[in-house]
Amino acid sequence: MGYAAARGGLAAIEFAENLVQELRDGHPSSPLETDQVTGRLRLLVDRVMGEAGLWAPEFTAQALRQAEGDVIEAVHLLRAFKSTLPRIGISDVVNADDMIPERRIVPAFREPGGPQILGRSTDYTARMLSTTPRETKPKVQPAGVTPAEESLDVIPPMQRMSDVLRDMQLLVDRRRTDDPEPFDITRMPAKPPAPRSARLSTMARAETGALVGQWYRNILGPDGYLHEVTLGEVRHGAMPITVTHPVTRNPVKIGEYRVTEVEAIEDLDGIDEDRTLFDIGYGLCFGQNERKAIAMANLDIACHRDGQRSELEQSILMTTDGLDSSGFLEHLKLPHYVTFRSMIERKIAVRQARLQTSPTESKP
Amino acid sequence: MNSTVDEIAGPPHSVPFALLDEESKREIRRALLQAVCIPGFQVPFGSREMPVARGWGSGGLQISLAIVGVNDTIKVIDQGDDEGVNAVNLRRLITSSTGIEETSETDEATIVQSRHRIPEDAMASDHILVLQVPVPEPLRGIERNMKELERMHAEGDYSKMWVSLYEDKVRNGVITQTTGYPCLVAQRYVTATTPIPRWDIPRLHQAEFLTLFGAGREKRVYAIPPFTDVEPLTFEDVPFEVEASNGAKCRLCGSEETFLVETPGSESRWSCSDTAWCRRKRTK
Amino acid sequence: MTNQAEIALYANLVLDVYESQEVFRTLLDALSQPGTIHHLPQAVAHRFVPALAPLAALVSHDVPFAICGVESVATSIAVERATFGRSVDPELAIFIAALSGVTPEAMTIKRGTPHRPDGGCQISYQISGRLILGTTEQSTFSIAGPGVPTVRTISVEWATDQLSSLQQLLDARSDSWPMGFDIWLVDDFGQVVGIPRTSNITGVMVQHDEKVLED
Amino acid sequence: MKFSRETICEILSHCATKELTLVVDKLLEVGAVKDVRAVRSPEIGTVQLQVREPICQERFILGDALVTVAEVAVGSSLGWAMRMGNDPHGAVAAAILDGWVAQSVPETDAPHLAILEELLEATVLQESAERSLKTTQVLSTAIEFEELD
Repeated sequence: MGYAAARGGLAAIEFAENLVQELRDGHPSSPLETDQVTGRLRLLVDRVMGEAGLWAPEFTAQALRQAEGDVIEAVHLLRAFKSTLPRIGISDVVNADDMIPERRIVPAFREPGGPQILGRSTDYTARMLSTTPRETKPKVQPAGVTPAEESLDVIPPMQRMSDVLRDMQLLVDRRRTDDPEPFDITRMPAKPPAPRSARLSTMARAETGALVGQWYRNILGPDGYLHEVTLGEVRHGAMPITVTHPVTRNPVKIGEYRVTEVEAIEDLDGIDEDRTLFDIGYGLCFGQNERKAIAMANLDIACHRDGQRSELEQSILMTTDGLDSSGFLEHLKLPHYVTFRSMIERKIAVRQARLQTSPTESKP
Repeated sequence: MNSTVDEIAGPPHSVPFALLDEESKREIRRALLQAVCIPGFQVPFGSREMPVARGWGSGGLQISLAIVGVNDTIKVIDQGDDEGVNAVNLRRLITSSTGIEETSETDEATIVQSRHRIPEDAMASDHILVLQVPVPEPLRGIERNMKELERMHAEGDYSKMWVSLYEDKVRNGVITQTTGYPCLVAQRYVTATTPIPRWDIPRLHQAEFLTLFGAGREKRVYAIPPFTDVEPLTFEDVPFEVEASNGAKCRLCGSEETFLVETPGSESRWSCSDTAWCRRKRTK
Repeated sequence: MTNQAEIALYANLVLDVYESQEVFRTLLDALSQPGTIHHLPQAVAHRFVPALAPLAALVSHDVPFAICGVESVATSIAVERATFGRSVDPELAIFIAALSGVTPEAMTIKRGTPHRPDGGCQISYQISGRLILGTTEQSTFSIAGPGVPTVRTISVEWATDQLSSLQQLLDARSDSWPMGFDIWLVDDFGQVVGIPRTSNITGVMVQHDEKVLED
Repeated sequence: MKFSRETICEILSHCATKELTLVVDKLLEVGAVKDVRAVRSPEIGTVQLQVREPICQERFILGDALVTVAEVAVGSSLGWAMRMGNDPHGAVAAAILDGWVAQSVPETDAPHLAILEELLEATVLQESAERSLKTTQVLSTAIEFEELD
């Protein structure tokens, strides 16, 4: 096949790639192992998995290493990899209550049903930069506790705040019985008006910063479509993955993934709303990522209350995906010779048109 | 002799032909088949993430990968140039994942993927042109609300567009729309013509080849079948104008009849945007 | 799966990635150039009724399809297994195979909505005969519209008893443009002619056997 | 066998790939598990995760999980397994065990069955020890409020 001799484009690309590889993989420090990334940069891995919409800790570590720690780039690598994979199946539906909690905070009540558990959290740790060169702490058991075999501790049951408010007859009852099929944003683009399941999926894999930004823009920016909420539940824990065994047709648990879950209690104060009741927004995302889950829960209820009046839903659905926004932003780096030439041509055309109509006015 | 787990497990995971898994390809193909039957209508599809970023031709790439077969030959251009860095990158992705032939000659290609240009050479019914689309919605400049945009297309209500063109003409003396000029396709849908220059617009009208448009980030595909009317929106007394060249010639091949791009500051500053065409003209 | 024949049909309907691509391109070419004849890959056309090829190549997980005609239940099960699609009533299907002249009620076929005309059905219509380019002594019709330079003609040989059901489909196809449904005529030799909803069918279908139209 | 097929699957999901394949290779080597062939080569893919949320009782799709699935025939039985992550060896080994226990053969082959049971029991023990440690750690961070009078 006819092909003109390369004029340097390909060579330049390949050298640029090599440069990345050499400076990254050829760095004199010892190579970064996968389990170091998953074990020591847990929250980073969690965040990337969430924004990729794919629970895959080892591949995520690999992606982060390849992307030199660039979160969006790592998300891109994972999602592009996912595009090459078949969908093997659909999990059995898991209820939010099936979570085995590792952390649970209820800001709304001092003593909610069940304990308040700080879990793995730096919320109340002084943000003092540790200036010792390296952390090499051995594993320590919590004081006064021996995890002996006879330790039969189980996490006590926790009544979720939505149920508590429902029992107190203080909650709008929005429970549905028709069980609609959930919207799959990876198979069909969501656009307003979209079912709530599309909004929840969109926010679950939104870019964390974009979601927090969206939230804060509505608190302090020009939009103002949301209220500050009171948090009912902030939970983090493990959810089971159960699928159907194709031979026996019975459910089989094949593993777990971790999630952060938030219930955001909203004080209804609209003129068409029942002021005697609360409503609740819901947030759930992969891994431990509380900022994202809280923003999601608050935006969920804000969008419901807004009921298509503003363009909040369009903002959530169309502008929070990290790969969409950064891809489009970065495309500005591509050549635009053709479009720019056409723009210059029109500038000159407008100038000439002006000269024809009022020759004195438009002298440069 | 019994085998081991390793033997039964077989070779490790490898990337499929043309990158995308079969289900994704079928979904894109279904969208394309609808698109050719509703010329100019933007068909939503579940755009997949590609090894290139959204906004970098991921929509065009998904179309090329969904339609490509082992007997195809691909040409990829960016700004008319086969050697543009983004063209090189997209082309090597397609060839390395399929093993198909590549070419810079339009007549040797069966699929031409392009950003911002239609090759100068004539294409026929055995060519498919795949255009990368950054913004598929021609009405976005005049209406931001997506529900309203959908209504306007559904009802064929393009009055707002006409008003905007009229105001433009009155204010500026000419219609200032530069590239991606809005066109009415098959007398029904107003359609964004990627940003190809106005120069290329008449070449879409009643063209012999099929054009497929892919917008990856906005998750839309659309099509203009061969022999379909593509009429730039303008007024009876305002003829549609392609980019004026005022007698400029390509400094390399001397052409006056191609779309030229400009090198500022230099003496003879114009050259063909279609580099393969220009090279062939010089070597003839 | 109840017998060997059904299992064999299921296995035959599983297309590899190269076959499904070739079938798709045939179908794409057919719809973008209405009134020209395109050929399904021989390896596929010989394995099962060629009119099933669009379903075998395009249906995937959960895509609703329907099959009209003899042995439609067994065939539907085989297509479901081969493609993971979902066999439904014709009025819910986005792909229909109309075998041996049996067609769904034209009124009920999905045409999409004004907002989403792409929800229209695409029908693979089995021609139990042969498609011929141009005008012949046989039943001939002409096609104009997008994809066609001026006008093209296509003739159908032998399958005259099917033509009234086909005529109904053709008439109903574009009654609510741009909503509507599209048709592939697929003969038993693996030849395909595409008739998108944009095409104007102007010719008279049955020139030489008026009785069929009166049936 | 005192465990059901499903329970075995679940227990094996906690078992490291290395230990699992070691045991299966051993059973294959001595000929306790015979006539094994891949029905479906192990394949990496995704499983869609659906969650029912508590406010509206609506289902939504949280994302996907990366899994490896394998199907093997062991004699006349079909064995299946799905493992988290990219784990073709683990999936094949678990599928072989799933197919093997589906046959009646292991019941009459106590010595070899014991090898599998040993693996399962060790895995259960280790898993529950880890779980218990974790619970203890988690509960140590529970906030104890003084009783208010």
